[in-house]
Amino acid sequence: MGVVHGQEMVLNIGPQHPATHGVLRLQVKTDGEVISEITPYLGYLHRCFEKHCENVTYEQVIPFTDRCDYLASMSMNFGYVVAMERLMDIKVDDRVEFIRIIMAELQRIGSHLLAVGVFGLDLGAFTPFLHMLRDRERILDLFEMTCGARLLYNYMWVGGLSHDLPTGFIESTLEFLDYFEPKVDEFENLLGNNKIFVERSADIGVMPAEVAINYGVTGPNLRASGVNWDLRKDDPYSAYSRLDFEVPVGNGIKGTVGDSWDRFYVRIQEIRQSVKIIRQAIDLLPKEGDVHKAMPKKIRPPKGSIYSRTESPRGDLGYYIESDGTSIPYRLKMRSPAFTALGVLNEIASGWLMSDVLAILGSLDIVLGEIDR
Amino acid sequence: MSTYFKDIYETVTSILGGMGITIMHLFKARNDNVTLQYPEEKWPRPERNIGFDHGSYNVIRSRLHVDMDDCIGCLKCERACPVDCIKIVTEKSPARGEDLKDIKHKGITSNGTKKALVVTRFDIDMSECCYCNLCTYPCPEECIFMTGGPNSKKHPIDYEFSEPDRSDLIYRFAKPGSKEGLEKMNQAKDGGE
Amino acid sequence: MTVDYLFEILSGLFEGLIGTNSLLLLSMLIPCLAVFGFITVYGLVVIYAELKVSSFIQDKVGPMGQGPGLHAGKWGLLQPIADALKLLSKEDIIPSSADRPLFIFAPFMIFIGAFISFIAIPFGESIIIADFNIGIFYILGVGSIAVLSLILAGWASNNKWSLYGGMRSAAQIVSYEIPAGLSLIIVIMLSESLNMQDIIKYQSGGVFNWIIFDNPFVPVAFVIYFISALAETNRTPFDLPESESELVAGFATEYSGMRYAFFFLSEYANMFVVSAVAVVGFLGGWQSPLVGFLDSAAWGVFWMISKTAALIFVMLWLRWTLPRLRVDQLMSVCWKVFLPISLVNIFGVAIWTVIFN
Amino acid sequence: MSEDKEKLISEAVEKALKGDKEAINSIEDRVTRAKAKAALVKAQRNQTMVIEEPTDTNSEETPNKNQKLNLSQEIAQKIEKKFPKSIDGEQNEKWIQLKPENWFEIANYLKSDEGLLFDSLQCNTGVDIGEEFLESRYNLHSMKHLNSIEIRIKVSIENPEIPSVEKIWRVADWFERETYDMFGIVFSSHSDLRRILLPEDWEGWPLRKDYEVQETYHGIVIPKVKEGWE
Repeated sequence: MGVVHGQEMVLNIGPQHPATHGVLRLQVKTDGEVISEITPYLGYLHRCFEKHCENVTYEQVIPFTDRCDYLASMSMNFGYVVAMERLMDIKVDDRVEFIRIIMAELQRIGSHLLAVGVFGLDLGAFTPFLHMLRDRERILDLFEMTCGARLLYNYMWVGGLSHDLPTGFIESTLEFLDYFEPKVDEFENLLGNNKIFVERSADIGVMPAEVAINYGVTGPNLRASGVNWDLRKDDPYSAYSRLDFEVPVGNGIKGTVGDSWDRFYVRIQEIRQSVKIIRQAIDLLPKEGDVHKAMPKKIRPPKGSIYSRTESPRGDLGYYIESDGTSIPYRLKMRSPAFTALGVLNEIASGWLMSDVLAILGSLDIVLGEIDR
Repeated sequence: MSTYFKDIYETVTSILGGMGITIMHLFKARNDNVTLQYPEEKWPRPERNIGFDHGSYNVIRSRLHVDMDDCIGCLKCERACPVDCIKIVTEKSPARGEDLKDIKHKGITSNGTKKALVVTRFDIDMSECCYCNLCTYPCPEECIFMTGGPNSKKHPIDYEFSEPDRSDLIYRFAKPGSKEGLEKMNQAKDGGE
Repeated sequence: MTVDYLFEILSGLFEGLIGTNSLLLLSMLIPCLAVFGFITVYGLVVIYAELKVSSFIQDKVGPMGQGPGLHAGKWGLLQPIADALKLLSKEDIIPSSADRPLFIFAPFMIFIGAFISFIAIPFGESIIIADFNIGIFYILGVGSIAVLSLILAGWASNNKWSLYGGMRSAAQIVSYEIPAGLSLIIVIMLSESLNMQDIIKYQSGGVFNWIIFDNPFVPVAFVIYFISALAETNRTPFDLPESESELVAGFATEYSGMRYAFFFLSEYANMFVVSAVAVVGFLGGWQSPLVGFLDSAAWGVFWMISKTAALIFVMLWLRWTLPRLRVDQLMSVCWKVFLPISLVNIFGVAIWTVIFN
Repeated sequence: MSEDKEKLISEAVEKALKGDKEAINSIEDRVTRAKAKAALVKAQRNQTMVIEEPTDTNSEETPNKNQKLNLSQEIAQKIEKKFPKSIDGEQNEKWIQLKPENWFEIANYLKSDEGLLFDSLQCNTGVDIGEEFLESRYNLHSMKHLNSIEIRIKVSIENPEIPSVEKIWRVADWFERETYDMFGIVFSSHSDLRRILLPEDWEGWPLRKDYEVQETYHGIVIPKVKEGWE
């Protein structure tokens, strides 16, 4: 069959576009509806995170980490405090560890709900998105109850937490989990198994494992490509080594391994695993304990550097901290997972139709706040 | 050919399944709805049971408030602020630990600390505040706090604050006229000597 | 017919005062105004319905309030009026690089397409503005004006997104006219007429005489017609021309205020037209489902509108359930699924009629 | 402070550490008492740290770390063998310091050698280490062997040029662009070395320690002091 080639057109998707999840500009070359080349332009949300960090003390960095990935602020805090504790050799209580894990996993559920919902929204399904926001709202309620803030928490501090759990938190969390578990099945029936959704996402934007590793893609996107790689298992931090959970990987049920549907599916499965982790963490949570006990009076890490990775909902979140022995970081670099995930877009999405490119972009689950920092 | 009919079958069943779910939500709308009718209903929501005990729910981060009577001008909050939205200017008190009636200055805090300084300027730019709560922890007198925080009995939760002008969001907590008043007092003192 | 009827009344009233031509014009204008009023009121109602249906499906309450003013009235009943007022009072922006005359003309043209379809829709035995003998054919014909105006809007905006939207809608609407037409051919075959009233009269005698229950092939034809109608009116899952997450707003990207309102209104008006055709063709038109039950001229209007409303509700319901198809999938559904099934249907109905009648 | 007071404090602290808190509380002078309390806290912390240290080595992280330390030196030796004189300065336990000249070949070797297989570049960052030197640091990770190493390449601030490894790890494409953006380190033979986060016409390299913000940008004065504040 002959292919008709028209004139090439350059089209700017963004910076103001409903499907770019923030302020991202994709300059695409199109041939009709087929997109032949994608050049992302970043930086519209650049807020000089790293430069700021060189001017504030180590405690004051934490509110800034919140604002990088505003959909998973707890995980951002978590990564930073783990890095600082590794650098300063601080050992924190079990209670603190498990509270942190509960918070991080709740945040993972919240973040994945939004990721999956927005993916559906990019494909035109509005209702699942709002159902997922509804449940995410309850997670935010739990966070608000704990630390008073709904989105930007500044909750985890080096060596401890800003607040202990309030009374009734455990009951509320368990109540939420009981309510939430059947809802996951409903999401899967309403969105994931819908034939139109499957047609739109299966076999689209296939990312083979080698490509994913070469491009530094991590987290659910890498696992969807069939690579069993989860820092919670492979380089355990905090108390994750004491918890029992599985790492879901993409297996190409509806199409090829590593397609957009697998990326959706891995996230849904991870939500289920997170529920499991939270239940275990609640069981293991010591009843008593001072969450401020291990907090150093003044944070002055020894001279040296550390690269520490944690598993944020979007993948390997790395902090490179160079300390010169003062209370102000000499250099602090955040290796953001969404940054590398966006880098792979041209490789996996060029050659597809316009609708597919935006679907693939949605399935990668990028947050521009974290990419641009 | 069989995949052709299988596809059609799957499409029809999955669409009908999805429609079933949405129509169930439509019929259960009255019980399931999660909307907060904002101006009438406010957080904490009065009627619907959200599973929390509102009594223990007292850490909402709202706007910052300072009890000037307790402030000793130690500048710890100013140093803790990551975005530099607090600005404090202090001057030495003519009489340590004593009330200065002219400028409504209280000499002793509610914790019993004697104040050596008069705070002549205590500005917080709420339009820059990032609500990180870092300023409230170092305070030795617990006089700066988010409303709805630990002192929520004194100050109600208040998260709806808007101003027509941005400069109105700079809250000035220092007692008005305290700078001039202090100058006058010092002058009078100098003159007296 | 309504026009003749009105003409007789008017000539009785104003005989000798006004010329015959003017009277004829007047008697044509009155039904047009009535249709315009109907479309406007119906538009407000269906916008409200869409808001509420979507909200309930999404576990929200939708527009609510205590009274006029700051609130949108009791149960938010004033919301669509507020929307309409907002659209009317908005600044009318015409991009400087747009093709000005075409840009202005496009929204009116799409509205004309929806508007003139209404005159062939029967609301009762005698309540029809123009009882053509080719009623169904006429509606299918003027329905295609929408394509023209969408392309016009897409081209005249001088915007790449609008162009994409216009081109998509052209391909989509033209393709889906074919399965829709083929499904209606079954109706015409059975009723042996193109006249709307004749088709309805063929179905008289209760719910089991409706064409949809005529033989096992017709329900399939009805479903195909209904889905094609969704595509023709650019409703989800076929809202590609204006898919907001891909093409911003498609052909309507550059439109604002009143002009945008016209696109909006004609989409809903078209929904009514295609649903009304489905009701006439398959569900017995203005006839009561039971013989002798609420069976008068006034109740005819009720039955017609409520049947149409039910179909419109299904359209809303589908919109808030399904994701959107891709362009090539849209085409393959049309040409590879609907077209062969429609053809098989026609054969099936023909053979069935020959054997059983 | 007089000597007898110091003696008093140290005696009281010793007693308190053994469990006799009254020894401190019985000190008459307020200042001395406070100092004694502070000393006690300090001493207690030292004590707990002494206790905690052995538990640290028992936790699962430390053996890993030891292994990594050895690994770093081992790999440095391998590199030295294969590419003589490419190691810069002395060998270090935590990282490998390389000279920029052979970096592309070494990177290729690190990725493709069966025994190493560092197939994932985790992080690349620049650091202004002062004294007119910049450093580019690479954190490598092997998905197969689950090893991690850090490589540092030092260049002078006048001529900051490092071979690009974009062709070896594709992820380096954007990482190197970011490092270029922030530090002005030129990655030679990079296919598309533009600024990535900042606008293309921005002046200066923001994360260098001697950076000063430009006065105006496109005619807009860049505010450095908050308006209406002071």
